[in-house]
Amino acid sequence: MDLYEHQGKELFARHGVNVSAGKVAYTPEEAEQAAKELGGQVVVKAQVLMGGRGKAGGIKLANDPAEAKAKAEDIIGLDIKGHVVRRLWIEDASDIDREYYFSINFDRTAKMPLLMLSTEGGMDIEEVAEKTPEKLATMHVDPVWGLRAFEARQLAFQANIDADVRNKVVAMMLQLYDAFVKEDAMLVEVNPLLITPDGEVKALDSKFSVDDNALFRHPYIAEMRDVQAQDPQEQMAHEKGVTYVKLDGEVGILGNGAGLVMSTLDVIQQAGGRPANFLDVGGGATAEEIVASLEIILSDDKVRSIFFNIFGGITRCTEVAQGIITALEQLDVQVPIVVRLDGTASEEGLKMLADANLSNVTVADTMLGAAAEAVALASGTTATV
Amino acid sequence: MDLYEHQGKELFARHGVNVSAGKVAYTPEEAEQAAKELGGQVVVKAQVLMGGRGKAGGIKLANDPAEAKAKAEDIIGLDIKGHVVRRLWIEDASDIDREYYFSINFDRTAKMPLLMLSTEGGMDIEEVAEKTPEKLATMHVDPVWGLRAFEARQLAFQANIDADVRNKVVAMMLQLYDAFVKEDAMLVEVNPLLITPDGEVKALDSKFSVDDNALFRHPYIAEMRDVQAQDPQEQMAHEKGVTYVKLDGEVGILGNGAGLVMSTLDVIQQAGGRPANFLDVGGGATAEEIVASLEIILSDDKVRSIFFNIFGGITRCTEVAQGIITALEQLDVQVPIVVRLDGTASEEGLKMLADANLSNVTVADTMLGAAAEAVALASGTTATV
Amino acid sequence: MGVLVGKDTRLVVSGITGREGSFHALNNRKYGTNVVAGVTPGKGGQDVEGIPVFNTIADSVKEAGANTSMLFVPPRFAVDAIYEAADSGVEVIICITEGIPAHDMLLAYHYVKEKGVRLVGPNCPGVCTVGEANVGIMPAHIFTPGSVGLVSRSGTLTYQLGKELSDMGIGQSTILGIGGDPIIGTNHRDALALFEADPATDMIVMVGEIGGNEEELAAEFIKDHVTKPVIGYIAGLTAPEGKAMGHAGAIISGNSGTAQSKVDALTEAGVKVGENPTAVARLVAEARGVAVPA
Amino acid sequence: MGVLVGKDTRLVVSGITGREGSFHALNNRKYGTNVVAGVTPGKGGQDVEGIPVFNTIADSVKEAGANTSMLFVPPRFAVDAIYEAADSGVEVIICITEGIPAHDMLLAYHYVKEKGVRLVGPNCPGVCTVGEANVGIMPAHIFTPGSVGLVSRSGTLTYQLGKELSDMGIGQSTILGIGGDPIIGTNHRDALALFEADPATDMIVMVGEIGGNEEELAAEFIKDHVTKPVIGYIAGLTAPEGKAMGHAGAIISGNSGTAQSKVDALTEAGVKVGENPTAVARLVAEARGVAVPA
Repeated sequence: MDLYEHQGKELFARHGVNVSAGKVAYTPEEAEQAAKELGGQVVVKAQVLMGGRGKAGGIKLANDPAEAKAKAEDIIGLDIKGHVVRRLWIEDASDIDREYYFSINFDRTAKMPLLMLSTEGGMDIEEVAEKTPEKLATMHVDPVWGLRAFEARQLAFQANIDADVRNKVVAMMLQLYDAFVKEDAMLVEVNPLLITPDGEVKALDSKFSVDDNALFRHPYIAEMRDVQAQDPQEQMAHEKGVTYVKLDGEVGILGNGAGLVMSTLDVIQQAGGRPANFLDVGGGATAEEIVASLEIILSDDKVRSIFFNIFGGITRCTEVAQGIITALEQLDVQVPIVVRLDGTASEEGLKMLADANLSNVTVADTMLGAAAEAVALASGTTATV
Repeated sequence: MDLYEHQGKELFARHGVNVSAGKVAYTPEEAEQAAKELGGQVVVKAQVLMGGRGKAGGIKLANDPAEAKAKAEDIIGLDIKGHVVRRLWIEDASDIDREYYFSINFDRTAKMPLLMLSTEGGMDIEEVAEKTPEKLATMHVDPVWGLRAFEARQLAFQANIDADVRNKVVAMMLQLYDAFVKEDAMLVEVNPLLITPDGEVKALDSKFSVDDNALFRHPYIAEMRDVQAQDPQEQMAHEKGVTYVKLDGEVGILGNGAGLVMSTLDVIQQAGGRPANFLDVGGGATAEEIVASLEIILSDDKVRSIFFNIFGGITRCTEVAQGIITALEQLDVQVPIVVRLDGTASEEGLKMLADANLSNVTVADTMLGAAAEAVALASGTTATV
Repeated sequence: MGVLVGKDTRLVVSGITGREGSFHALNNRKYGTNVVAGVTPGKGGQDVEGIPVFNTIADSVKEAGANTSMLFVPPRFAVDAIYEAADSGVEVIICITEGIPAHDMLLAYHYVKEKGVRLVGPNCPGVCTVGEANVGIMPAHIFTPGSVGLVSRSGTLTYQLGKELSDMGIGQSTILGIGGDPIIGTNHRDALALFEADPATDMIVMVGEIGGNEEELAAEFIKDHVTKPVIGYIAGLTAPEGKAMGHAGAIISGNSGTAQSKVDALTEAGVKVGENPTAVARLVAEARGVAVPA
Repeated sequence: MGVLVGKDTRLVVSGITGREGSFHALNNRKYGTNVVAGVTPGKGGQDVEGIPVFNTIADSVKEAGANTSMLFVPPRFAVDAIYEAADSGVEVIICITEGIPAHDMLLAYHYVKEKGVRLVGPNCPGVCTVGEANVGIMPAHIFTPGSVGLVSRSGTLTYQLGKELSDMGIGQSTILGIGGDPIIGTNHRDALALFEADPATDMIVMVGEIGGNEEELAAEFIKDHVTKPVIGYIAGLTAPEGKAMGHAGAIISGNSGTAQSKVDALTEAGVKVGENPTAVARLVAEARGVAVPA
């Protein structure tokens, strides 16, 4: 789960990291009021889960509340890489002397957190890594022992952090590591890590991503989820406990298991079609989940055919068949459905479907055959396989 | 630093351990008021840092506030193994079904925390260990990984903890381990660990000892120190940063380094004398600390002679000599002082003493010689060495 | 023979008195797996259709001689069960549980490694040495005994590949589902090393997917350490950038983790890569000189 | 020769720009110790009377070839310095700092052990191989070169013993102050093993004190592993029960940790135990056939 800048900063502050005071605003009036309460110059910042806000006009300086309101009017509703701005963060403006970069990644390959520190902050770090790799200091941390002060110090020396703020930067790295571990983060990034003219060290931005599997022990973070910003179908899927990703084709896809569903997308494309979505019902799906999943797919009116690709392991094909039968009873399904059932209880499941004699359901023997059929149905032709 | 039962329980509660509600009282009136506020039956418990309160009459049940007042009158002022009761803990009375035992020791030899669990609680655990060792389950914990639930569970099975409360006991062990680590404890003991008739699990007593070296990060615990209960001289020594233990002889002893001072006690005894105290000025003592230490020793009016045994390493003998000279100027010192200086700057130090020409200071060449002299002076004779 | 599980496996199932645990334990036993014990704290002394239940994994090792542990434990308790298994004396731990927090697994991974125990998973379908032992949730009846080793991150995709091979008349030695979580105990390289060393395996099918760089590292490993022929498959050739495809790891960000970079790395290492499961089975058949249906 | 420090020692001093650190670093150098570097973060590039200062211990290893680290660092930072030293590549760490929290040391102890580095201390006076190298705060001029190894928990008591031996005309190989804290890197048994293996040592004086059971374990160790003669001393024969005598460990509780139990254990192991430092020196002299003054 990715957090907005202001949410990440709230977590930062809990771990002692220095951030600017600020307030959330959803309307220009709230932005004005926030600026009034904060006093002085403020920065009006679009809250979106995408980088590149600045270039897109999502960050503006305002000298007084009236100006803050005006800037908020400009920013609310902006489309930043497909994300519409609904929420703002109004914070005290900071004087900028230097901009550093710091991040902690959950490095799956090394199986250790990876720290990156650079004096070249405020810009795209991948560019720094490519053009001036000597300016990006990196270090793996043994997770059993955690980040120790001497390591943070070594990293600071390696990155040539200026002597006047070295100890403060070291302290902030230790605080951020603490946040990374205690909040079950998969990524913590501060860019820029600001140095003010009078030597204050501050996290001026925040990128904070939390492990979904760990949200049960962070109810406070779980509640930060911005359901409004989600695609309504993705939101519905989330509620039903299935994984749904909207794509832009016309063949709706439902399968069990992420790998199999990805493979299904591939064969649809190889058969000349375009997948409308990725939908993984996961392991051990019940008939109810199948019904709900079908409903989600059908809510996308670009869908012209649906491909059910199920290989039963922990999932029983009889549950899937029952789900299809129930869905067709309950829902007004106009699009044709191609079903391919294999594995656990597949014979019984196929028999159930045959017995139900459903007019718009075609059963296929193989995954490739089913894909060809689904693509053909989506384009209004018949498969030639 | 050893904590009173109620202080230990306060720390327990911070880590989720179930304890009875209660209040501190210093007078019978406060005990009465506490009983009133708690309501129902209460237990009036002497707060001393010694075991065996129960047998000494330091724990009494009271059915109502008036009775609580009466019991408090009985208990306040009791002498429990040399400790006079000044403080009470009034707590809700508990129904007792079973009594278990649990402790965590900081095992220096194994360099691992040592857990001990037994169904034979409420009695002296050393007796259990001796007579029915099979009823005392023990387990070392790898401090790097901490106590994990499966280990606590294994210990509970090993100790034959009753099935009805096993999970609760396991949970409490994990909470107590958390307290042990987070509060820098050297010992945490719960005896009895109470099981009530309705299956509630509760720490009915607490023994909690915290590492003095770690108190800087637990200011809250540091403030729990009961300065009133300390020997006034030990208290003064604590304030001056030296280690002082009162003994009951007549030769005052001052040295640098615990081992050397212990050895000095031994040679005094071997010379036929009795040490009046243990006083270690530690490493790098200054003249001021020497003066303060001498003052502490002199405040014990049983002292008949004083033995300064200094082997300079990080401590400079010139500082010690200066301290002695200053002290004799500032204080009215009646008792004779035997000085033995060796090591760093000893020649200069000895010269300073000789130049000062102090009437009641004798300089000795060796530790044994000095001991004989000090013992002789204490008994009013002259050493024959 | 085969890898990790087989005739010598003496399985203990943690969570055996749960619905899932008992179902799969009995299923595994039906396949031929020697299920010697189950574990549920507090239920020691009971049995599940003749399988004795112990309070701790350590007890099952001591009293029933278990050497392999399968974990069917809810995610909040699964990491503790991994620690318990690692400490108990079993040699192989197969963790089926899905949804374990990544930071918990990170620590458990290092613990298991320190103890020198083999962990497969978590969030994996298990391991099946065909005809000998099935440990996990795989519908093993779709597999056929043979000499092709199969390793995959994904459960159902593994079955699909196994089925395609069987349909083509090609048998498998061991089917190894390594799981799709950020931190897994056994990765592609480990699996390749196991198959390389296994006399019962003469060819390897490696199934990967978008995200991370494990497949690229596996390609490097194949170049240096694998002499047996490897056929590859990468799922997610058509996945869009920036969208997590179910598995937490299955996300393409920037240029890293694309299917194409994985296919290229494998190809460069001499691995033939099929564009879908059927194509993979055909490549295997061709490499073995088995007649391929038109 | 001697143990732990000597002619091959290349010392780096952490905290060298502090008052104590610089005083003792220079003192050690004056004795003949090869002090190759100091460390103070942020002061890299400076020097202390010709001793180059580095930002990290690792830098001093890389650039000045340091192999032994002495730590003069305040207690709140000392554990971090132990971790740093253990990671830096030095072989021996001698930690002088007093007052380190026991739980911190507990973890650091296991870390250092895992890394295979030798730690002496904390809260110790250091190590002096007489005539070769002095690392720490001991007034080494009181020692005389020779072949008696001396190990002690306590600083000044160590000096006392060294002085008594020197006064008796008996020289020492290495004086090893192991420190009196609850958790120390090198204990009596470790020291005995070092002296047993050291060709320059032919006799060992072991100084213990009340509290704990290290001396009892050392007695067992002597029985099984030490062939060289050992003379013992235990301070605190007259200490009362239940009172901590300065060192956190120097406390008698119940029957455990009494001086008598230690003396008995040592005697039982064939160790002659003196009743005070002078008596110990006499026992050494007798054992070596050196004339003892009346």
